[in-house]
Amino acid sequence: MGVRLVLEKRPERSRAMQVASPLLAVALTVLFGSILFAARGFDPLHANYVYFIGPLTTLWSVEELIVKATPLVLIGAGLAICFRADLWNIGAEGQLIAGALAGASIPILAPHWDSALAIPAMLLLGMLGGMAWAAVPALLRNRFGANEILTSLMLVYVAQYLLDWLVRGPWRDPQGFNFPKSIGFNDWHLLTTFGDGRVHLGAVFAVIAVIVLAVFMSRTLLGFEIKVRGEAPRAGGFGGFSQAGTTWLCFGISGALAGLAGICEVAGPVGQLQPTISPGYGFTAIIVAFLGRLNPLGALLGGLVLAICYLGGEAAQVELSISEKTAQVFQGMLLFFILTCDTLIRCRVRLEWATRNPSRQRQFIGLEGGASRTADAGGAAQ
Amino acid sequence: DALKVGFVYVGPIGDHGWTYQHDQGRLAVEKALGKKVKTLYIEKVAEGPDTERAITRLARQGAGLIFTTSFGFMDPTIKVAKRFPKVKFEHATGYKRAKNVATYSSRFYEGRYVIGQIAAKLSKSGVAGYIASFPIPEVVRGINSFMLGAQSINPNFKIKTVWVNSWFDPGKEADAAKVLIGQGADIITQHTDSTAPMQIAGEKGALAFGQASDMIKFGPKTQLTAIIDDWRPYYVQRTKAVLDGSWNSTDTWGGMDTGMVGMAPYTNMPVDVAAMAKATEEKIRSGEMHTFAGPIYKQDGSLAVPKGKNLDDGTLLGMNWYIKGIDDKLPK
Amino acid sequence: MSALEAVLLTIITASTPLLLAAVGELVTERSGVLNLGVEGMMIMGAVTGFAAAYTTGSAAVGVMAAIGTGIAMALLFAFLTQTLAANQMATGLALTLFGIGLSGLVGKPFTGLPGVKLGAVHVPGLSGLPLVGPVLFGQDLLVYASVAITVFVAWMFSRTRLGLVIRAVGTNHHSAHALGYDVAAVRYGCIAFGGACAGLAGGYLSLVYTPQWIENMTAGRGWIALALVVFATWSPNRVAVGAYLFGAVWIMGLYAQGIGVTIPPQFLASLPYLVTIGALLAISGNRILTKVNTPACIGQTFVPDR
Amino acid sequence: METTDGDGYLLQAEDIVKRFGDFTANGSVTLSLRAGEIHALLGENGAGKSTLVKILYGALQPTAGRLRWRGETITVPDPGAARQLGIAMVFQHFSLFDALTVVENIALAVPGPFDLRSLAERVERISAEYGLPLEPTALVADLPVGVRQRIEVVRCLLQEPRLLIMDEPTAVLTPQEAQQLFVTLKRLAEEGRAVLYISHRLEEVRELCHRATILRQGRVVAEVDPGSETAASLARLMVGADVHSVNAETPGPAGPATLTIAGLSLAAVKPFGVSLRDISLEVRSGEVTAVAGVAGNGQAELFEALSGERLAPTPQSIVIAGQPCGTRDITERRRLGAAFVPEERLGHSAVPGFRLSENVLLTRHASGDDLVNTGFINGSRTRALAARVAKRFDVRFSRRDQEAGALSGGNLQKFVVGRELDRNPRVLVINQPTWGVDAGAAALIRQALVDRARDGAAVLVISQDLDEIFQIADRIAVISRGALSDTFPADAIDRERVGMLMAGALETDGTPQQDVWA
Ligand SMILES: Nc1ncnc2c1ncn2[C@@H]1O[C@H](COP(=O)(O)OP(=O)(O)OP(=O)(O)O)[C@@H](O)[C@H]1O
Ligand SMILES: Nc1ncnc2c1ncn2[C@@H]1O[C@H](COP(=O)(O)OP(=O)(O)OP(=O)(O)O)[C@@H](O)[C@H]1O
Ligand SMILES: [Mg+2]
Ligand SMILES: [Mg+2]
Repeated sequence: MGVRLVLEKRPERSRAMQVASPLLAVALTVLFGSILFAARGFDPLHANYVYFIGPLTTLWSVEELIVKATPLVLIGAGLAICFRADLWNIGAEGQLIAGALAGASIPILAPHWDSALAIPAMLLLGMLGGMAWAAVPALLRNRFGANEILTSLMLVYVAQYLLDWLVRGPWRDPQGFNFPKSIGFNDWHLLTTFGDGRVHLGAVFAVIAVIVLAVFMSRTLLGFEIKVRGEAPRAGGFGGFSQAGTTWLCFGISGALAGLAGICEVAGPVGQLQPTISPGYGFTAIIVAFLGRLNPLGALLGGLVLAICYLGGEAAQVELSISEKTAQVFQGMLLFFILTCDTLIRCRVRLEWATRNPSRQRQFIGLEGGASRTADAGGAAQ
Repeated sequence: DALKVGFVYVGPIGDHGWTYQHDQGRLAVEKALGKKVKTLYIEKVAEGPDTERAITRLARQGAGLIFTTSFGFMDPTIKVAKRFPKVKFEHATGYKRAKNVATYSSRFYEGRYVIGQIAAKLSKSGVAGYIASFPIPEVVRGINSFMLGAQSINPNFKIKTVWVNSWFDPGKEADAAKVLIGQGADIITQHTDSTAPMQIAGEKGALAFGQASDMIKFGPKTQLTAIIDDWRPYYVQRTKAVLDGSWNSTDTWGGMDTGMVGMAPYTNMPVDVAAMAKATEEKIRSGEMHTFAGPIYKQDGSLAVPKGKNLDDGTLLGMNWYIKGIDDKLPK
Repeated sequence: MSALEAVLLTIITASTPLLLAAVGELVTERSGVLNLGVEGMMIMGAVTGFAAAYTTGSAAVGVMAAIGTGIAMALLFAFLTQTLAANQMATGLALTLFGIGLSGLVGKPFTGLPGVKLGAVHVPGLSGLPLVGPVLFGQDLLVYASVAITVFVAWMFSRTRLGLVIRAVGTNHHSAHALGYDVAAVRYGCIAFGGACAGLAGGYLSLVYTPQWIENMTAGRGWIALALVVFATWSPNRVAVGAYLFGAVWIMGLYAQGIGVTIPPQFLASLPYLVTIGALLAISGNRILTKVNTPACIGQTFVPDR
Repeated sequence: METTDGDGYLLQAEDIVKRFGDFTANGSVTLSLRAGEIHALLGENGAGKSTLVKILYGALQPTAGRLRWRGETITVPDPGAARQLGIAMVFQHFSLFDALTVVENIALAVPGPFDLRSLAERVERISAEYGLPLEPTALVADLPVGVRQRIEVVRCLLQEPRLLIMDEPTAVLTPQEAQQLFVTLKRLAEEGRAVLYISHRLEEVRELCHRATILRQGRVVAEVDPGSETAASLARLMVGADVHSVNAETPGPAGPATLTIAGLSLAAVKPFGVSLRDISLEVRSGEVTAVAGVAGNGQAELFEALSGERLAPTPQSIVIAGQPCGTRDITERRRLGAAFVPEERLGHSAVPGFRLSENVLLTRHASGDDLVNTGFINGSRTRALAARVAKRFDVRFSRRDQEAGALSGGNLQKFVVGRELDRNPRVLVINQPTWGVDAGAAALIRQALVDRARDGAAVLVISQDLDEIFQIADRIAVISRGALSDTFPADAIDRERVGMLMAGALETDGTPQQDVWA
């Protein structure tokens, strides 16, 4: 009668599917995207070109792609590690802001400190700021067992209001006619850029972070510890690894990278503090981490794919007048397809043509006693 | 061929407030200049790392004139302008200019004086509720202007202010309106963009003033008038200037006299009140009257401007104090 | 209208969407499923509720549409997590992102239009009473619905076989499966119920709270609803208490300003979130409260042997 | 006895085949049950017994084959349908809900209107009638294992089943509790109900069962009258060969106590855990010391305290090789030469999704094998070590360096035991060494434990399997409700006494307690 989907656990994860599943997910997204475009009256080929290929065709857009991908990759790589440990830090946006605030304290409070140490100090403070913000959910989890998803998320709002208060209050540019922004950073407080575009030092950090984390996760005992925690926490304790320790470590790493992304944004493309400094990078990076299959190297690719989605979305707005919301829908869809395809790694999926069981019709032989009295109640609650 | 005119919006076009009004300006340009122009726009551009790219994208698409319509776009506009010296830029509400960057803003506070008078005339409780966004000079100026208008009718008039810390958060604006009405205000005015307070006021039987655009649809029995940001004349004029080569970098702070600040029809009020409001509006437009004419005392009693003088533009731009008669403290 | 009455009325409106979404999520979580997509389901409920009411002119149709959309979104989640055994956390997050994006797309033509408001229902004779009248007997239908749903859920868990089965599935899916209960089916049902409630909560925003459609109008309420469930340690009665407390904190920030308290507005605005964190701490630290109702299987995927 | 159609059989399973992926758990099994008989289903671990009965109960669907109920062909789509037919089942791994009360647990399996109050009355009546008293409003989590078993049985009785399936019901019972169960089962058979009984305890099968069907690797190899067989002949039928016996020759004089527990008390941390109460024990080198006890009496807690997964309040309460280390963590204890093997293989002693070489790292990263160098993992060394362990302990797998989760239970257990024995530890603590492991592998593991002791290590075996304990232990102590009895030499105590101690029916020194349940 009906067709139904049946999952069968594989004895081992399929290695082929580990590679194939993200590709399949992207392919499915493009396919569904095309349908969406066609439904709204656009030539799907052209729309897909504008969306996915266009951003790769000029030097400028490639540079912008890198600028856009930089924070996504930095944060995504850190989140990948957290998620690997089964720790759900979804407050990277707040950690980004905290990092930006901590790092920006130097150019704002000591604008005249022109030294080769200024930038390193800012970067360091940025990482510490992000770390500190991430340490709160880690502490609350270790100490009180509070759910880190919710605490880290609530702290995003708090960070946003803190930033808002600072740029409208104490850190407001005194010459800025009371407008909500800090002073513009001096040249010596801005990150080096490459060429005449906006690609900045942060891109280098992102690549370094990805490589270091990839080695860290695959080659070191600490990385091993993190993976064990995610796979089998009890085994981690048996191995002698401390749960609380891993929590600190993972939140520390992801917080530091989010903070680094934050300070790189304000000391890079933004150049000052203002009420909004990130268009939700901390949240988008969650998709990046998943798209990269929770692998730091994957996050690099994931970040680029999402950056393309963004830039493509913007280009589509100008060239085709397609709403900017489309990009967001694409992201959600992409994540759905990734999760769907990930099932293929753990399970075989079969379609089963279910033939109905005769006994489903409850044609039971007359039984005396308790069973027949209440012929349908056993399954009634199902 | 046609001049491409680009617009960078901070919100969605459909916000029915700030961005909506700017887009009306864009449509007016298309209508007035027809085939001579082609407009491009990007909406919901976040103030931050994305701004510069969005502006650049329009410049690279060949726009000859670009309006960047939010204060937060200021520095990116200056940066992009440096890279595209041939393109003309117009930045709204900012203060940084360059050879190819002009600035423009409008004196919304003039309208606030008028509605202050109306409020004082119509309020039975003598208390107006003021839903404010952020304690920045523009908003503080509006509150003071409103109060000056009200005091010109009723020296004992009171306002209660609630800061919602957002330009656009309908839920919170609605809550704020309810709270203010609950605390005795029977007229609501807002310096936020959503139509929620208008709806709430209507429900609760209070009166309200629209903001940024005519909100009569949301309060046919509620709206007294609305202060309208009207960018159409300015946008058409500046586009024409680029077309005929007369464009140069200017700083425009236009009030009622330039048509940048308009008042929606006076509704839901007795004719004498409407007549009074019209008269005031006319006086401000003609320059016969300045809304910040001395003597004006600060909240602490010190004299801000003596009789016979008007408050200068510099002080207005940086205004961070309340006038006497406002009981609340300005949050710092 | 007295000041107290005004405050109470405001608190009730602010709390109702939280209560609706939280009580739905509570049922979902009791069955052992953590759906982080509440915000996404809510916002989709808001937009379709508005759109349907605007197009048809009937708020009732809007309410139906909001519920339907919430269910549809929830079923998408259920399909991924139950049928395809995808990770629940990630799927929930995806649902939220997707919902926020899609709602913007769907709602585009409806921004800036005046909506249809679901009117208040006055209980004849009673709504005229001072204070209690308007507060208890002059509310809109959805306020009553939220209370009714909460009472129903509490009753279901304590008195019915269905409630028992849901709890059983949530505490031990292996045993439930061994006894012949269709774990996936029970969870599909609970997820759908959660979706219906979240959709309704969204509809409340766009049909009652501020009858218009605005992007992101849920403004994080879905997440607060999630926190409320933890805060309430999965007890429907405590969810109600939590929702009203939270609504009170939310409103008090504004109210304090109106009576002349000057605290930086940013601080007041972040207060609800800080309070949430505090509440989570207070509850998580209390092992006795958490022990009894915590669905032991929460968040775990279950693929039965066949 | 009532009449039944179809050759007088109540239930017939014909040519049942069940495949999991490409693995065949049941290859054409045929089994017939008569009303009024107690029928044993025998076979070594993994023979397919549970799989078969789950099919009869509708919890699994057969790949092929037919079921007849009183001669009529039927399908059993789900356990609800089985219950309506009159089939009830007690699962090998309980199907109870910790957070629910006794009566709620029962209500979930009993059809009819939902009325907990009247059901509670029925529960009280029926349970008393069969000598299995239950307090309906108690929370299952708070009950000892024996009582939980009762709940399962009473839940079945309330369904008034025609056929009762019991999958290893006595594995977690004391000998005395088991005897009580047999009385109940015999009574049920006399009432004309059929019982399908799975057990590894061949003596009890001989005593209780009328017939026995023997499975080997998913196929029926014999159907016998157990009363006329010996335990050895039954075992031979099950395994297909003679089972090696463990050689545990009497040791030489025992060495000093290398592991000492002194006055260890620990409050339960988990909501439904057991508290340890003033436990003292000496484990001497050269000997195997066993802690017997019914599961859930504090074994897991004792193991965690010994391994250092949970720290004791004072250093002195656990002394390893002369070093007080009650407050040292597991890694430090390993460095002192101690090794540990917990009960649960998947997720505790091994990470299912990790390869064997990675699993080697789990416990060996700090044991001086140079697997880790300044924080970096030496991949070739871990792989070599994994291969060595696999070779020494005859671990069989289908792919090199397979994921642990893909190994069969017995092979994985050989691997995790081997991983620790490979270090030649001075102290070895092992919890349920052969739980769910087939006879061959069990013999190998037990022998390895004895050999390690004879080589001078102090070996502590925590086990609920009395056969195993009497096979390998030199000394025996019994844990009950978190308290440990005195230690007895293995030849100075018999099963009966151990059983009484397990039930908590004796004071720890072996004298009967006044009021057992007071
Ligand atoms: N869901 C499953 N997927 C794959 N293999 C399975 C599954 N269930 C059981 N098996 C395998 O089928 C075989 C038979 O298992 P079963 O549980 O029936 O054994 P058993 O005879 O009951 O053993 P024991 O005495 O240990 O209880 C085992 O090898 C087991 O690993
Ligand atoms: N719900 C019940 N139904 C039937 N018998 C029960 C029930 N609860 C307890 N008993 C009987 O009482 C005995 C003691 O149970 P209980 O768990 O209360 O012990 P306890 O109070 O923890 O012991 P102690 O306090 O001495 O450590 C059980 O072994 C069981 O035989
Ligand atoms: Mg079995
Ligand atoms: Mg007791």
